[in-house]
Amino acid sequence: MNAIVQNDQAPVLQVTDLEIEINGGQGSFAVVSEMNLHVRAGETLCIVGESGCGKSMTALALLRLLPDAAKVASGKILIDGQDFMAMSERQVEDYRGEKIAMIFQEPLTALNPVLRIGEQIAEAVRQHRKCSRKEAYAKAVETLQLVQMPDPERRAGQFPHELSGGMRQRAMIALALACDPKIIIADEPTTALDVTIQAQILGLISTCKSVSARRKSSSPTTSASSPRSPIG
Amino acid sequence: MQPDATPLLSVDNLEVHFPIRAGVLQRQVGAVKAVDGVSFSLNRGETLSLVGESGCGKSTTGLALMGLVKPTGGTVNFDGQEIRDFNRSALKSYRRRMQIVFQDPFSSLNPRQRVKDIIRAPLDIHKVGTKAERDDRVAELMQRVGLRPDQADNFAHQFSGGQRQRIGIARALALNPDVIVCDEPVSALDVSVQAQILNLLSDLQRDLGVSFLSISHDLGVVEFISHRVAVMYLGKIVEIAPKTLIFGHPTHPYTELLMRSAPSHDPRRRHQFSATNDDIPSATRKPSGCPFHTRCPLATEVCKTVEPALTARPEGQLVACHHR
Amino acid sequence: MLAYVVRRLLLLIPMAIGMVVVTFGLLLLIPGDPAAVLLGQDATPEAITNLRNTLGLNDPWFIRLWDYFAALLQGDMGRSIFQNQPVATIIAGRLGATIELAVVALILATLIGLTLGVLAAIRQGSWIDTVTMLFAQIGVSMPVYWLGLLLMLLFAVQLGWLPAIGRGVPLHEALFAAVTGRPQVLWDSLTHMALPALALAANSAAIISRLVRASMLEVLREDFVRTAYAKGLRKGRVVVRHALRNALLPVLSVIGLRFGALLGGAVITESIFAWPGLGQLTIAAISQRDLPLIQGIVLTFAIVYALVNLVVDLLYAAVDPRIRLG
Amino acid sequence: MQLPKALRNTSLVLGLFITLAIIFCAVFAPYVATHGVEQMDMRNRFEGPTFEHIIGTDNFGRDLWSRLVFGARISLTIAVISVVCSALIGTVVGLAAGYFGGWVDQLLMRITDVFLGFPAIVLALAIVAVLGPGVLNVSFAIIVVAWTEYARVVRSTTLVLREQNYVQAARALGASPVRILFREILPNALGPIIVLASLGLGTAIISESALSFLGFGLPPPTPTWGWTLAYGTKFMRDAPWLSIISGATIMITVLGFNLLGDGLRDVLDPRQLSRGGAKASKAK
Repeated sequence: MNAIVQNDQAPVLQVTDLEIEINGGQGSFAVVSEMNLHVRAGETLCIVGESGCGKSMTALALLRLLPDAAKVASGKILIDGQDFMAMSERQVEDYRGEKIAMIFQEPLTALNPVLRIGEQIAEAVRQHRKCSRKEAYAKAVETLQLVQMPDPERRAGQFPHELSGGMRQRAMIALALACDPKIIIADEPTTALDVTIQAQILGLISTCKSVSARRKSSSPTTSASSPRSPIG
Repeated sequence: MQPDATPLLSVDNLEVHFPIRAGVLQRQVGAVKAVDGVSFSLNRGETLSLVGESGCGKSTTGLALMGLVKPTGGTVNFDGQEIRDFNRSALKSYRRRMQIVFQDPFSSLNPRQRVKDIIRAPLDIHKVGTKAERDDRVAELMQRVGLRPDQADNFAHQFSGGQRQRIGIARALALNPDVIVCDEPVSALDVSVQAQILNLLSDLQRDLGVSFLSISHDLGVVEFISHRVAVMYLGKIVEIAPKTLIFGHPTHPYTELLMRSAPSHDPRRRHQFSATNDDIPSATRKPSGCPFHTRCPLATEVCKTVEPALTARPEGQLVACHHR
Repeated sequence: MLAYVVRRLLLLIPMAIGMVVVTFGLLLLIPGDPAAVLLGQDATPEAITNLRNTLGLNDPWFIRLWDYFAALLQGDMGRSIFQNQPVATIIAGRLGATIELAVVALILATLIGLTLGVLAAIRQGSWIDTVTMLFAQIGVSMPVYWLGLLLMLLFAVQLGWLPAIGRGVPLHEALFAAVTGRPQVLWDSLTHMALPALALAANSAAIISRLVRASMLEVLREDFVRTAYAKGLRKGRVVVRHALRNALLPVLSVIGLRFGALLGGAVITESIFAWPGLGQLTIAAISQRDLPLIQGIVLTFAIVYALVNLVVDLLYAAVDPRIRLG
Repeated sequence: MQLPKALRNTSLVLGLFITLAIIFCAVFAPYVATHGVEQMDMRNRFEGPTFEHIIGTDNFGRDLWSRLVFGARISLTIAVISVVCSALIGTVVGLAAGYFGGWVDQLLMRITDVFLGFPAIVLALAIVAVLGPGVLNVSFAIIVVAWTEYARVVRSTTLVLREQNYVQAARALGASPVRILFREILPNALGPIIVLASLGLGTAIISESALSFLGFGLPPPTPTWGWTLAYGTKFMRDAPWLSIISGATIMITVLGFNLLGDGLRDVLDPRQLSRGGAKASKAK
């Protein structure tokens, strides 16, 4: 399937010789080393491996959101040709959500329990677009519609715990899509879901891909039944 | 090995309802029908898998059979003996012959106990043999499940997930039970380790003739270990059939959805059949009629009002559907 | 929601009955003849007989308990042995001052505790964190009476900035005076309030700051905070809007519990700073072994505390959408 | 392997150091003290720190250091008695309420609420007032209030532990409630109990000295810390060190137990409980 996409343009994401270290009790050790990858517009790349192999660490490093104990020891991350590792914290904040967004594994814990779904999405829109509160909220509802959230107006006004697992993951995807990012990282987007819902979410991710063009996804392998990825 | 045909365990119309209370006086205003009239039987040396998505009541069924959750209705017949009242004394002998292996190998072993004490506990509780005999039995069991006897003094946290699950299996085997309930025994493990544990389980079945009631949402695991499969949806069994039929010719629309949703490496097999509505009803607000009608592509008026009964089909499966 | 409030209020009834039984049980604990013990060694036999009659000691205990309940239902807490006034009247005259002190201390403790806790959490491991937690650790270990004495010694005796003892005009009246053009009245009330409130608040401020820090640190590690950063939000916004709101939830319930501790602490603070509240009255009543008064005070404290906790639980439900009362 | 890790915990080491020092003073009081408790020295009244009286004397010329050392005995005795008793009562109540649930839980927790509803010091004062002073009476007054804390914590720990699969496994094996409570649950609930007990020693010392400060503790001439502090306030202008030093002694002792409790909390790591659960939910 990948052959269908013509990949003659420059990669939107390029990672060279990435090394991630974790600072444990007895010195530091590398969880990821000599990682090289590139993703062109419209392409999906899957990172596969068993738990603890460094998939999630790589994903977090791409957003410069590694936990305190971990750090990028060496290597380069280029987003749209810009050196992401060299940017100031301010620039990184401008890139997050706008150029590179992420779908997290556990939608229940990844969404703020005390804020309404619509507010959480609108907040991302307002961060990157000059627009009023109202416009941002309208954009949020629109994005929820895009991810086929049933009854998006009503759902936007609800809290995460009021939604089912599948709907939460749709909200999570809407959150990632809200600012039309160039790259989307999906860290095991369906492991927390039931099989019938998994199928729908994976279907949705491939649909959204054709709608908004470009993303990247890492995929689950921890369960025997699901070594599959949305290779659109 | 071929399972024996006389049922060892038969479950008839098992119900587990949890009350929902509200108001000033906390009166019961409804019930969560976690298990709502489940019937099946299990033969000697057979593996029956209960499959379904989270919240369908498969785990509750297992817990109810173990007496860990009190059933609100139904009967259980174990080797000719009827268990109606699930109180402690009635369960005592039954519990020697029926054991459970839990999903989570981390929380199923007491972190403050040594492995030998964990495996010995069933022998101590039922006062089997002398102290020396119990020690010998522990060593034998550890060997049986592939643990080294010199690990007996270690604590659970010193083991990997797979090894912990072996400890849990050894504990379940200690009293030579006839039936072991396996509640998602491998879902918390990495793929490569899953295979080892599944192989261990089938070796044990071959050598000891033990029956397994396996509870799983992972169709790969189910296909590997089952003789028969029961598909559950919202507290009810919608289809029971031999494994080959379930995987080859799923009859109930829900079974079909489940099979089609299962990840596959073949892109052509995907999304031929899909339910659009992911607002899955819960056991608290169960739909009228056929519980699956809100998501079923075949649903008609009759499905909304009349609940289909589990009836036999010519190929040998039992299905609860008006249209198939 | 309404059903929940009603149920909670109904649950107060058995609790209040339990509390009455416990306070009443105090009388039964007294070894020997309570009347003789209460009046002390140089009491005349007539006085003892009189007291036996007023306390109804000649009846069996369950009849006395019943009588006590029956009277309580009519708002009658009995008469003080030594002050020759109804207990309810005496308490009513003092309750306001204590609640005022406890509320001001609670506000003070919450403000200090929140600020320090949040600062320490977002600068975890820095010198601010170390210093704050050191202060908190000392604050938790400091006996309120000792801190009160030190404060008095420093600010009243040595520096002479603040009055050592007594109370100004009640705060609500002082506020009224201030808006009608007499700000010095409010100033006077506040200077009297400063030392006792600070002494009383210190312990709670320390506890709250430690809790806020722990709670913040935990929330800052949550997935949704990472999501907020992944959206591109600025750090300040993530801390205030996403982390703090969630971190405050467990803190809220502790603030309710602290109110009980503050009421208790007020007993000691009031006796040091001669604050004319319920605490001072408690000490007096206990020194005189004025049992009906003691019973009344203990019961009053308990009821105020129970009501405060009800309010806190309702607030909690209002702030956390996940909690549905019913 | 665990020891060096524990010893790297500053709170624990410092707390252990302070509490051991104070326990040492209390146990070997006759040897640590430089003077008799009641030994008066009328020529050296209100003396500041000197070679003879290292932290000074009171209005009768009694040596403050020696009085504080003997005071430690009383404070620690009362603290230990009250903490052991309240921990025992609270643990039994908490285990029963948490494990059996239903009406047992309702009843026990309503009773706990009743005792928790009284401000601690007020109830303690009232009890001492009617019972009269004495080591056991003061301990009793502290226990009446303190046991509720253990009951609540042990109950909520038990509620979590009860759902752990290893407890379910024991039930599936047909283990009796007694075996489950004492073999499976209690060993895992000990961490929080030990932490609470350590913090409770500090609280008990504060409560005891508060009672003494208010004049309801052990009667003079018993050299309790609280009484020495209260008595010192009379001589605030001439000999402020009396109050300041006895107050500091109380604070440092309480600080020691608090540091010890916090350190133990870090080392015993109550989150150990949830670690398995967190892993399971992730893996699902």
